[in-house]
Amino acid sequence: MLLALPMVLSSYLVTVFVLIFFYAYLGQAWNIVGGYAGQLSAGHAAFVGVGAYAAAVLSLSAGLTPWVGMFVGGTVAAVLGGFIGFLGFRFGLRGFYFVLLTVAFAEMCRIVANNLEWIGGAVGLYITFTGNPWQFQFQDSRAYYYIALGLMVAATAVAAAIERRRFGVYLSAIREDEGAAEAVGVPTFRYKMFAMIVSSFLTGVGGTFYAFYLFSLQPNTVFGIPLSVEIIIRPIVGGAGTLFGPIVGSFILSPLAELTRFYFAAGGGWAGVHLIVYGVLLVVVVLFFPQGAVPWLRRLLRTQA
Amino acid sequence: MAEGLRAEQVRLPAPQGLILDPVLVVQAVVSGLLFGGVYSLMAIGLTLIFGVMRVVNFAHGDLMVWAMYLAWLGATRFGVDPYVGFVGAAAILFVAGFAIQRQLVDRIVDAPHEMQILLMLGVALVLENTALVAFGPEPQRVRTPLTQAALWLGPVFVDVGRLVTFAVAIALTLALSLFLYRSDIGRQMRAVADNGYGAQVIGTDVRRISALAFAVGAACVGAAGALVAPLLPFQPPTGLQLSVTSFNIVIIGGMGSLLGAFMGGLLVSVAESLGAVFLNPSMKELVSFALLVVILLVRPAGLFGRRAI
Amino acid sequence: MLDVSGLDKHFGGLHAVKNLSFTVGEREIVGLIGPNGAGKTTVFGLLSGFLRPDAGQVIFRGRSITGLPPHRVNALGLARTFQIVRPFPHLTVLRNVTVGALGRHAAPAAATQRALAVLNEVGLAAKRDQPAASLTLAERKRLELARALATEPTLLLLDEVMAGLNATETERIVDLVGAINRRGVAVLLIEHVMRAVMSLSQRIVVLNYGELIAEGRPEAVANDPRVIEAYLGTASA
Amino acid sequence: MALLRLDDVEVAYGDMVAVRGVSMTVGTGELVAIIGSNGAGKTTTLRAISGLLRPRRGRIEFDGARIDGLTSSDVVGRGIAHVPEGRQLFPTMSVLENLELGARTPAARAARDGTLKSVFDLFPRLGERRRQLAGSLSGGEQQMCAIGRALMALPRLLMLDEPSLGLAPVMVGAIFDNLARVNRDGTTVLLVEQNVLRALRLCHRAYVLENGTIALEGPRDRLLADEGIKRAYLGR
Repeated sequence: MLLALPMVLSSYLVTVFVLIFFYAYLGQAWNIVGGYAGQLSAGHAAFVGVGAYAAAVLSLSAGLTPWVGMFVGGTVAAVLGGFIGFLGFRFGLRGFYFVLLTVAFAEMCRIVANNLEWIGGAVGLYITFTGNPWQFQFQDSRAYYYIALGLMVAATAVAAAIERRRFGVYLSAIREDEGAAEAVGVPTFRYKMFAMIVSSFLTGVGGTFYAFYLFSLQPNTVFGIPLSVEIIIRPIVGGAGTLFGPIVGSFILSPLAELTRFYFAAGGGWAGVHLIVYGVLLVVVVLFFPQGAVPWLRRLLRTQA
Repeated sequence: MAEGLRAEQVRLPAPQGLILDPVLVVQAVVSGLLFGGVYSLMAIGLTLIFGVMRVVNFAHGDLMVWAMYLAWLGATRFGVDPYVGFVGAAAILFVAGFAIQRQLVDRIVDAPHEMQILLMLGVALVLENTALVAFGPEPQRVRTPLTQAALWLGPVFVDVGRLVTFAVAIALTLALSLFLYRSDIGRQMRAVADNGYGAQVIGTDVRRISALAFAVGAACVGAAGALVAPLLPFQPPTGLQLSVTSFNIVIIGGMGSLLGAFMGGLLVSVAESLGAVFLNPSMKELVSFALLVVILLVRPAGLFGRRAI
Repeated sequence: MLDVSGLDKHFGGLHAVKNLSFTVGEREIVGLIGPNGAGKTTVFGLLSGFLRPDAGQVIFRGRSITGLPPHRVNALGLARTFQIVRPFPHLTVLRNVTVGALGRHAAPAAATQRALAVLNEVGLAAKRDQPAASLTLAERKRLELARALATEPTLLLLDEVMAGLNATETERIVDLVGAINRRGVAVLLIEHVMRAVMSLSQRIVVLNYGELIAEGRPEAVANDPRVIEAYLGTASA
Repeated sequence: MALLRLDDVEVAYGDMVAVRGVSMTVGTGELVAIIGSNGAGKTTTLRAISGLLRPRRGRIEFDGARIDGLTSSDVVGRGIAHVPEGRQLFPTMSVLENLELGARTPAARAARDGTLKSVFDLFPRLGERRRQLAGSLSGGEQQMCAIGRALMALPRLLMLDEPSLGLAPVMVGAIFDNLARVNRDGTTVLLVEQNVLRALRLCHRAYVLENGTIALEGPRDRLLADEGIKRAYLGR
C-alpha cells in the first residue's frame, strides 16, 4: 500500500511522508543503542552531520557518487560512534554523564565544522541541483519517497534481525540491569560497543539523504541539539526498545510537526509551536506512558480482544 | 545561535597569530572573570537543584532566557533598570521553580535517570518555544547606561556593566551561602542534599524542602539571567546553549558542589575568554567542551570532589 | 575447585575482608555465615569479579580468576546470585533465563530450549511468559537461581536465597539447592536462615569483621564459643 | 500505661512481608529491647513506628493516640526520635550543625541551647569536636552524634537501631552506659540490637523477633536464662 501511495498523493503530502519515513529511519537507528541497549545518546546529530559532510564533500570535491559516499559517511560516523562509545563505556559513564558526553561531542563537531573553511565554515555547503540520479538527485520528488521508505524498511529489518539474535537479547539485558547481565555472562562492554557502532553507522548513512534531499548543509542545524532531539523523541514517544516504536512515533509526530508548521508558521513568528507540542508530549509520555505508545497500544488491544 | 555570546564576550581586535601578549592575556582573564560571576550564579542554581533532588534541570538555561526576557520587558515597558529588575525576575522564577517541582519533578524523583532527563527536556522545549512564540527569533538586548561606561586600569580595559554584574552576582552568591549555612531552611536543604534519608528520619519535610530548593535554584538562574541581559544579546535558542554551559560547569566543578559550581563558573568563563582570544571567538566553547571531556574521563567527580552541596 | 588465599579488601577506612583463605571442594556445599556486616557479600563480589581485591588470589579449577571481569568469571563456570534479587524486570521469565543460557548456546532456539529445561527444574515453567516484575518474591528468588543455573556453572554462589521467604518457600529452595548439588554443582551459600544452612552444608565458614573465625562441620561450628560470641555478643568488656 | 503500643502490625515491602502481626508495648520510663537475627523484621518495626513505612495492617498508638499513617515529621513532632541503622548523619556538615538540625519541633528549637549543653555533657567528645565534619568522626563518635541528634528533638521515646554495629567493644560499652543514663534521666528507650547478651543485660524487657513474628518475650532475667535464644540464633 505504501508503495502505491505516491501515485495518489499531492506533492506536499509526499513530502510529509518523506519526513515520516526519514525520521522513522533515524529513530530506528538511534533505537538500537538508545532503546534496545538503553544508552541514552543525546548527540546523534553528530553522526548525521559527519555522514552528511563526508558524502557531500566527497561528491563536491572528488566527484564521488553519493551512492558510495553514503557508506563512506556511515563508516566515518561509525568510527566516531565507536570512539565516543569507547570513552563512555570504558570509563563507566552512565545516565546524565553519558548524555552529556554525547552532547559534548556533537557540539564539538558543530563548532569545528563552523570553523573549517574548506568544508564551508559557518555558511555551510550548497549542492547545485542537476537532477542526476547518479548524483542522488531526482526530478521527481517521489524518488525520495521510495528511498526514504527503503531506508526505514532496511533499518527496521536490521533492528528485527538484532532482536531475534543473541545480540538483541543481550542488549535488552544490558538495558534492564547491566550488573546482573555481567553476572550471567554478558560481555556488556563489547555489546554496548557493537550497538553504538551499528547505530552510528546507520545514522551516518542517513546523513547522505539529509544532505542531498535538502541540497544544503549548515553546521548549526545538522550538528545541532535540536536535530538530536528530533531523532530521539520519535522512538521515545512510540516506545523505545520496541521494533515499531520509532515508526509509530514518527507517524504521530512528523505529521503533527508539519501541520503545526503549516498552520502556524504561515502566520509568522509561530515557528516554535511544533516544538511546544513535542515538549508537552514528552512530559505526558514520561508521566503517563513511560514505555511509549507501542506497549500501551498492545495492552489496549489485548484487553479489547 | 550563540552569535551574541561570541561577539560580546571580549571586545578586542583580533590577535595577529598566537603571540602571547601579556596585556592581552590579562585582559582576557579579567574580562572572563568578570563575566564568570554570572556563570557561577547560574551553575550554583543548577547544582543546588541537583544536590537536593538528584534531578538534572535540563530547562535551566531556558529559565535563564525567560529571566532575560522578563528583564527586557521590565526595561522596555516599565523602564526598570535590569540592575534593579533582577529582583523581580528572581522572584517570578522562584514561583515558577516551586511550581515545576511540585507539579512535575515531584512525581518522578524516584524514576530512572533517563526519565527525569526526558521530562526536563520536555519542559525545556516548552519554555524555549513559548519564548520564541512570544518574543520572536530576533536577538534582544537590554540597554542600560552602565554598559556604555568603561574604565581603564593601566592598559587593561574594564567594562563597567560587567563589573556591576560581577559585583551583584558575587553579592548574591554570598547571600546564598549565608542562607544555606546560617538559616534553618538552608541548613535543611544541605541536610537533604547530604543524606535525604537521614533528613527524613529526623523529621524534615523533604518534599517541602525540595520544592523550596528548586525555587531557590530557579531564582538564582533568574537573577543571573536578568543581570547578564545587558551584556549578552539573547534569543530563545540561547537557553539551550546556556543549559549546556551550566552542565559543563557543574561537571567540571563537581556535581552538587557549591564551591565547585562557583569556581567552575569562573574557570569556564576565563577559559572561554582565553579561547576566544587565542583560538578564534567562535571556537571558545570548544575549550570548555574539551575541558569537560577530560574531566568526565579523568575525574568524573569533578575538580571539587563529591561533596553533597 | 575454588581456592581462596590471602584475600584482602578495603573500602576507604573500612577493612571489609582481612587475609581470608578457604576452599570449596568438588560437589561440596559450603555455608558462609557471620553476623551483619561481617563481609560475606563483599567476599562474593571479590570471587565473582565485581570487586577487585587489594591483595590475595582466587584460583578456580586450577586457574587464577583474580581481577577478571564478571562475564569472564561466569564463562569459566562460576555463577552468582544477588542478595537483593536483580531480575530483568520488563523481560519475560523465559527471556530472563535465556540471557543466561546464551553464553553456552549462541543460537537463540537452543538457548531457549535450555532455559525451558531450567525453568521446569525450578518450577517456574508455568510463568514463562510473564514479565519478571510480576512475580512474587519467592518466585523472583527462584528466577534468580534459574538464571544463574542456565549459565551451566560448576560452582554456584548463592547470596541469601532464602531471606524473606516463609517456612514452606524456604523448604522448597532447600530441596532445590540439594537437587542441584546432587547433579554435581558445587555450592557456596551465604545464609541467615540457620536451620537451612546447617542442614544443607557439609562445611561452614564463619566470618566476623571480615576475618575467618571458624571453619568446620556444622555441629562443631555451632558449638564453637567464638561463633556463639560473634552471634550473641559479649556481655562483658 | 503503655507509652507505645503496637497491635497486630503487618508491614510489607511490595509483596515481601517483613513483619507479620507484631504486637508489643513499651511502658513510660522503660528500656525495651528487640532482638533477633538478620532479616527478622527489627528494623522494619522501627521504621513503621517512625512513619518511614506505612503498615499494611494493624495499629500503632503513641501516648494514647493513633500514629500509624502519619508522616515521619509528624511522628517526630509527637515526641519519637529515631537513631537509624548506619547512623545516617550529614557527613559534610559539622557536628554542631548535625545536632542543631535534630531540634525540629518548635519546643525543641526553643530549648535548643540547653539541650545542646546536656548532650555535650553526656558525650564530651562531641563538644570537643563540634566544629569537625560529621563524616570525619570515628564510628563510635558518629554513633554518639546520631544519638545526640535524636536527643535534640527532646523525645519522649528514643528508638535506636543497632547502635553497636561495627563498633569496637570498648566503644559499645561506653554507648550502652550512656543509654542507661538517658533512660534513668526519664527517656523511654526502644532498642534494636544484634549484640544479644549486651542488650539483654541493659534492658528491662525484651522481644525476640523471628521471621517477622514475636517468638519470645519477657523480662530480662527470664530471657537471659532461656535456651531458646541460642536456638533462635544458631538454629539448633
